[in-house]
Amino acid sequence: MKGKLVATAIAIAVGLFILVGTLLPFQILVPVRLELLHWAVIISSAAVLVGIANLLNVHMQKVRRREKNSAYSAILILSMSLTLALGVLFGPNGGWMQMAFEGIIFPVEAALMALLAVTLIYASVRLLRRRTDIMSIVFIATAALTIFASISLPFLGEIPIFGDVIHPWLTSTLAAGGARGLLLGVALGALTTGLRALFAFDRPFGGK
Amino acid sequence: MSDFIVGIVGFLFTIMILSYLIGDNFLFRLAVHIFVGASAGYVATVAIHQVIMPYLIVPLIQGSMKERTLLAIPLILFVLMLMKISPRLSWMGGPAVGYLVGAGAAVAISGAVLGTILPQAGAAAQPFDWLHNPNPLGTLINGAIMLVGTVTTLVYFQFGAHRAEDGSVKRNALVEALAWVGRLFVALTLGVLFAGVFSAALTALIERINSLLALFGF
Amino acid sequence: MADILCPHCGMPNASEQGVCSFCLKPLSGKSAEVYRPGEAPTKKTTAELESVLPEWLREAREKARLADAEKTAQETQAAAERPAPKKEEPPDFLAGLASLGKDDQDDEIPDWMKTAPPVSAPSIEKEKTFPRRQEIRWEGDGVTDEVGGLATTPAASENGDAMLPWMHSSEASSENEEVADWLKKAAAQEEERPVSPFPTGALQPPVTGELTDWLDQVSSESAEKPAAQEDGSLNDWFANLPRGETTPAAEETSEPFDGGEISLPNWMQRDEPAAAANEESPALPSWMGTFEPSAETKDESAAPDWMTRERPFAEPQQELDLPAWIGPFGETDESKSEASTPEWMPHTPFAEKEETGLPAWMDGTSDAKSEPTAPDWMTRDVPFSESQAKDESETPSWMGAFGESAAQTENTSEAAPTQSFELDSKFDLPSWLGSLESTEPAQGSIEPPPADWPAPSETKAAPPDWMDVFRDAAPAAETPASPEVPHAAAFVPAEMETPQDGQADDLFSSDMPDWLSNIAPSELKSAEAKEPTQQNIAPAELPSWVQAMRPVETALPSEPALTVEGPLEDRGPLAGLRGVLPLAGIIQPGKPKPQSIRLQADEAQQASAALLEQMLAAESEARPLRGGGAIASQSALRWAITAALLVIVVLSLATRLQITPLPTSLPAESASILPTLELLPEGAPVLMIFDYDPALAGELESAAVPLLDRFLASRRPRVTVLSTSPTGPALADKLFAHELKDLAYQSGTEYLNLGYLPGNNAGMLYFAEYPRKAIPSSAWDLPAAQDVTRLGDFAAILLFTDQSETARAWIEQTSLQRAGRPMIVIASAQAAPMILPYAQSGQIAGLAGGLHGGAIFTSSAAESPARAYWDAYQFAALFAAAMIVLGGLWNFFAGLRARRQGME
Amino acid sequence: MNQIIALALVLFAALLLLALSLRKRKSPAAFREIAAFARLRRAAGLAVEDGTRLHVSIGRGSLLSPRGAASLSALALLRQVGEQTSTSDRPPVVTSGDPAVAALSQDTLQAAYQAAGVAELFQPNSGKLSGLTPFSYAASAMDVARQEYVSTNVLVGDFGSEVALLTEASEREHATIVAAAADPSAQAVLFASAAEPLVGEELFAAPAYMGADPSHRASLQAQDVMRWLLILGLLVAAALKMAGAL
Repeated sequence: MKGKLVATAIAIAVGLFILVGTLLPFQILVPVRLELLHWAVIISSAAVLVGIANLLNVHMQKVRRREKNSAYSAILILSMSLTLALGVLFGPNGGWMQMAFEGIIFPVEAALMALLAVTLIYASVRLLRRRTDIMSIVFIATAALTIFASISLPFLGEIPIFGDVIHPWLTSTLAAGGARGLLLGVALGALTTGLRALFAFDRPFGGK
Repeated sequence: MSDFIVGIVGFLFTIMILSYLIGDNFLFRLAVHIFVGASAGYVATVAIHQVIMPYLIVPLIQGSMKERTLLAIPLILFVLMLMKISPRLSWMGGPAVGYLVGAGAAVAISGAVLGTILPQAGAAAQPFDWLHNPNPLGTLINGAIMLVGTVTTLVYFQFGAHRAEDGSVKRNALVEALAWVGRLFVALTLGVLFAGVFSAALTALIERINSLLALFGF
Repeated sequence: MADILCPHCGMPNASEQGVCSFCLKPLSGKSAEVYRPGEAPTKKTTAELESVLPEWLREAREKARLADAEKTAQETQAAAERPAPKKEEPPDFLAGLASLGKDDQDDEIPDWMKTAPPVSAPSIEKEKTFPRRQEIRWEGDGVTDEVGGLATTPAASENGDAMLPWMHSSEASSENEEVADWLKKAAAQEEERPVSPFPTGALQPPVTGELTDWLDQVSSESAEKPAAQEDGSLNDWFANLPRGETTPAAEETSEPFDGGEISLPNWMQRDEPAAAANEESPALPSWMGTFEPSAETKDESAAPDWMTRERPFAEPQQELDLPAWIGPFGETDESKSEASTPEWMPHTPFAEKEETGLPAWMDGTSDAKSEPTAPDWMTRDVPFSESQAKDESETPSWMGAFGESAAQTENTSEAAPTQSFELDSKFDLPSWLGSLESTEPAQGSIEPPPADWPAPSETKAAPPDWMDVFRDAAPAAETPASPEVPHAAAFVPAEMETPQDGQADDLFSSDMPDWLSNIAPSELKSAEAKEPTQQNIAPAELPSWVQAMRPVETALPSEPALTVEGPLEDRGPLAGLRGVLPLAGIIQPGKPKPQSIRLQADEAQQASAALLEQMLAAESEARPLRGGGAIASQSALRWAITAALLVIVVLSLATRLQITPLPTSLPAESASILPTLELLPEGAPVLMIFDYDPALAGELESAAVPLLDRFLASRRPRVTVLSTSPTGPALADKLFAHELKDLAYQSGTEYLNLGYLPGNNAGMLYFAEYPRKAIPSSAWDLPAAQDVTRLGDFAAILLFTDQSETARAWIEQTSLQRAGRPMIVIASAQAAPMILPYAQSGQIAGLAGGLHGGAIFTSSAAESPARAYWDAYQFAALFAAAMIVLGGLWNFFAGLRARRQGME
Repeated sequence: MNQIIALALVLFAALLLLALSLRKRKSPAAFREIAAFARLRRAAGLAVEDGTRLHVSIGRGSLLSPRGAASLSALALLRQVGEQTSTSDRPPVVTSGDPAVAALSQDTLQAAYQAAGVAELFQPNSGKLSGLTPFSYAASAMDVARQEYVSTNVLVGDFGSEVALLTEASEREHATIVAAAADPSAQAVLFASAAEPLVGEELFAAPAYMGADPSHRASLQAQDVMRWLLILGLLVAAALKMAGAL
């Protein structure tokens, strides 16, 4: 319980220091704020190690319990250990890490993104089966129009009016207005959420 | 030679991942698990070599007395955070996590106000500066449309409502009317964004297939 | 907005949806209902659960069916005078119940009614019965009979106003001629009926706890349960039983039941010859013999009260939103001639059970008499009673009342359904079976007077509202009997929730309907009424749920099967059953306390009970496979899209198709990019931030390469690279090593990769303030960045990002420290629209987004990724747009059609 | 100048939040109905009733970025959902893509279990880091979504377009999806692929809709007040700009 109180006190103190350092236009506060943030970076690097341990623990447990698909977990542990060992030994710029990056990480991530091309078409095709409200209809119409207006036809190039009038107007006027509204709304939400955490109304580190 | 090996490995992993289009299968799962492990190892390596070493270890060893003293606090918090590895000692990590939450809250607040609210509010008014605009009418009309979009989108998210006599929760008529317009702007914006995401995904697909074909000399 | 659950896949859907978002089936479908809290349970066709039965249970059911087939043939012979059984699977009396569920126009009544005496039943019998019954005092002063009250209600009804409402509803059916035939036959059999050797004191309330008490004793020989405890507990509840005459014979006959030799209820002694004989005997239930008295009452109250139980339920149903299975009762209540069993009756598990004759477990208990090891479902009672305290703590609030009364009476508390629920949960049964079992007590409990609860447990209970009907209608002395009426009725639908034999086993073990306890004594007194079916019916063949459906009057002389050994219960709840109370002998009859059978459950409790019952019922439902057809079509659609997309892209790339011209018009936000970069001094230090994931590298590279090709070639700036993404630095190296290798940038002198900048926004800000501190590295002293000490020293900042948030952070955090240096953003198409406002507000000098953004900087002659991808992209995008429009329209109309169908 | 205005805004919001949190109301404030939250409440209840699992994925938003606000909101939601489903036969499993957030998810779950009085049921590994890069996180979380008995996937927090992988996996498993993201592109993807998507700032309203904590409700009210102030500010700024006074 005391641990929670200490954590809460630290959270409030650090948050206020950094916030005041950001919002008050006093140069003297800048280094303090930066130092506090610098410490936060160091702590979050420890969190990476904790995360690695957690990942290892979760999959080790699967292997130990011989859970369903635990073979995959064993493979994950193997690949992680190997990459980590090579990385620690040769550094992230070492040849082995370059190979791991260009041979595994890059192609897999790119291929996962490529999957979305099909997934998104499928999702948009089925959207009106799920919901047929005005928002969905406008959404689908806009998405199709934006894609269509952005393409060039063989030998003809951009589609007249669509390419040079509708598409820019759609993206830089209509969508920009809504996008700004979304950004402002999210910012308001972030502001109140941050304040809740700052006043320890929310204590994700436990307690309450 | 290593490029060739990397190309072959990349080719295999690409095929394994794209096999998900047919259906969930063991090749996909295998590739994903190897990838998750490799990326975790890679990120951990980067964290060790480019954060922990230069930010903590090296200054502690080579830094001045002042630097070392200053690093005592993050060092303690660093160690406390590491306690979270053990479920038994996890509670000791509270202060470190609390520090991150406090810093995160401050960053979120300042980011929201300084990074979005103020700049975007200013940007919303920009088009109305017709005096310094070559095409004042067009800019004013577009600015007005954007302002309407921004305002109605904000209204759309209005949460507060009043409870009617029949127990239903309603917003007042004006808010509802504005919200209806805002809903159209939100849908329209999301539609444009969706097209953008699809465009990115399609480019990624083309790039992947191109890399596969390149291996066969196409 | 309220959600509705898809009847096919059980997934929640918005209420206005007509079609399930998941399985695309109409949401209003009636099939494959899965109960969820808040939904009223409806008719269940439990046959569908056959597939999910464990093998042993399926076999047992199969065997039972075969046995039943033979039995039915014999029955039809034996009961020759009776009308031929209906075509429905259930045996005649159940079929009769079922037939009542039909439209009231066809004046069908159950077989047992058809075989009841006509309106003009022998008046002698009537006089024999009524006066005697009216003597009976429920409140326990002297000779008491719970059914007395019930039996007198017709008398009361003679003067009109006192006639119970439910009595009206069944007059029509009672006038059926066939009833008389049946009774004549029943009367013919009476002589053979023996006098029960059972003492009054041997009576036990037919509830789990009680029934299991002696089972406990059965197992106690192995478990060594102190008999004294048994006695005590039995005496306790017995004290609450209606008092009846005690005959010396009773004590005598009770002796054999002391000690080890415990005779199981006759319906469990199937391995014995007698039992075997019973099996052979026609399935005309013994309780049909009781129709004589029922016939007597018929001319006033005509229909047996179980048919009229709807009335008490109909009202709570309207007020309390009782589960739908009560609906039929409520409905039948409204039209008199509708005194019918709800239509679900033929489909209930009981119908199935009737087919099987005896549940599977009975085979297992065949030797239960000779050895104390009882089947699982019995032995559970031991841990069950032990775990009572715990169980009580887990008893739902709505059961609190019962919990309390249970505390008062030890053995009755053992009968509390909650505990039997707990008990069930203790056993490692198949999940569906476990859940089924667990439903049982709840089912019992949801009924205003739970069928499987003993009268003693209800001693201090306040009556639910619906009982007022009786309070108003019947004289005080008779009131105790009246509320009994719903008990069995409640029991039926409660049982109905159990679609499996395995489940029925527990019902058997625990749910002896307590209406029996209130009506039995009077049946003793009408000895002749016990005669009719003694040879035809093996009580062992009467599952408890069937007993539950027995009409109160008809139950009186129901059970006895003379061919079965063991003492015959001659009064009390089990009157007519033979050898069901092995502990009878060790119990001394005591003066029964006056007991009220009022149920201590208010509306809220009943509503909670109904809710729980529905929740448990949902678990007992076999989950239908989620719309297989829909799933297949979804996969087909995926494959079709995949195939088309791959064909388009592969063909375009393989043929190096370049028939689509590159865009010529430059968007406003991109127009100023090249002019800005061209203004930079040659060899100036430039900061390039690679904040994108490898996933979007293809797009970002195709967008960046054309621009960088031009810019780097013309101004040859010194490039410093960093990234807030751990993989960013590697992506930058890859870009310069492969796509930009023609520019031959020299590492160290022209190109410096500072690597990873941790801390996100904090790191950005730190870097903006103190670049060299933020990324401490000796590389800063290399020619590429030796003259850079602050952010403003960079001539320009190029940000490559796939996230609008990252762009926003860089824009915001570096706005002051940039000192007016231009920032240009090359973004993914997914982030560009969100970054556009910053370009419009002038916070950034230019924005280029996605492949299109790269293509606008590509000269048609140049060999760049943008050019290579351009045609494939155009064709694929065209296909996508067409798919979205056509597919969207198709689904829109298909959705509307499905919704219309759903409404119809 | 900007800093002063920002400070004033933050102070005003802070005081408003405090005042509204401490204010005693006769009846709790009423908020418009949001279908996704009704579905989430129902899904949480059903998960307990039919013994299925709830997969809560709280995104990859680093606490040291503005996206951290989405993670904080997701953690607040996790607290509510965790408390409601902690007694399920199959307790909820939480995945995240940021190590610090993963550590917080464990603390939050533990607190939720304690609040529900079943602290002994808490398993530290039920809050797991599934990957350290966005796509490795999504790919690994897909595996959890595919897991047996996961009836509902709650995807609330900071996601990118990779969230489409999660919705795809959920749909293939016919699991319910309740999703909210801070990133607009992810919102667009979710709008198309989730049955009940949450848009824009609705993500930050999740804790208030899922629980009865006055501070959460107060923050929604404060958000509304700030919203109208902002709208007023936008209109005034536009008017002043037109008048050439700004």
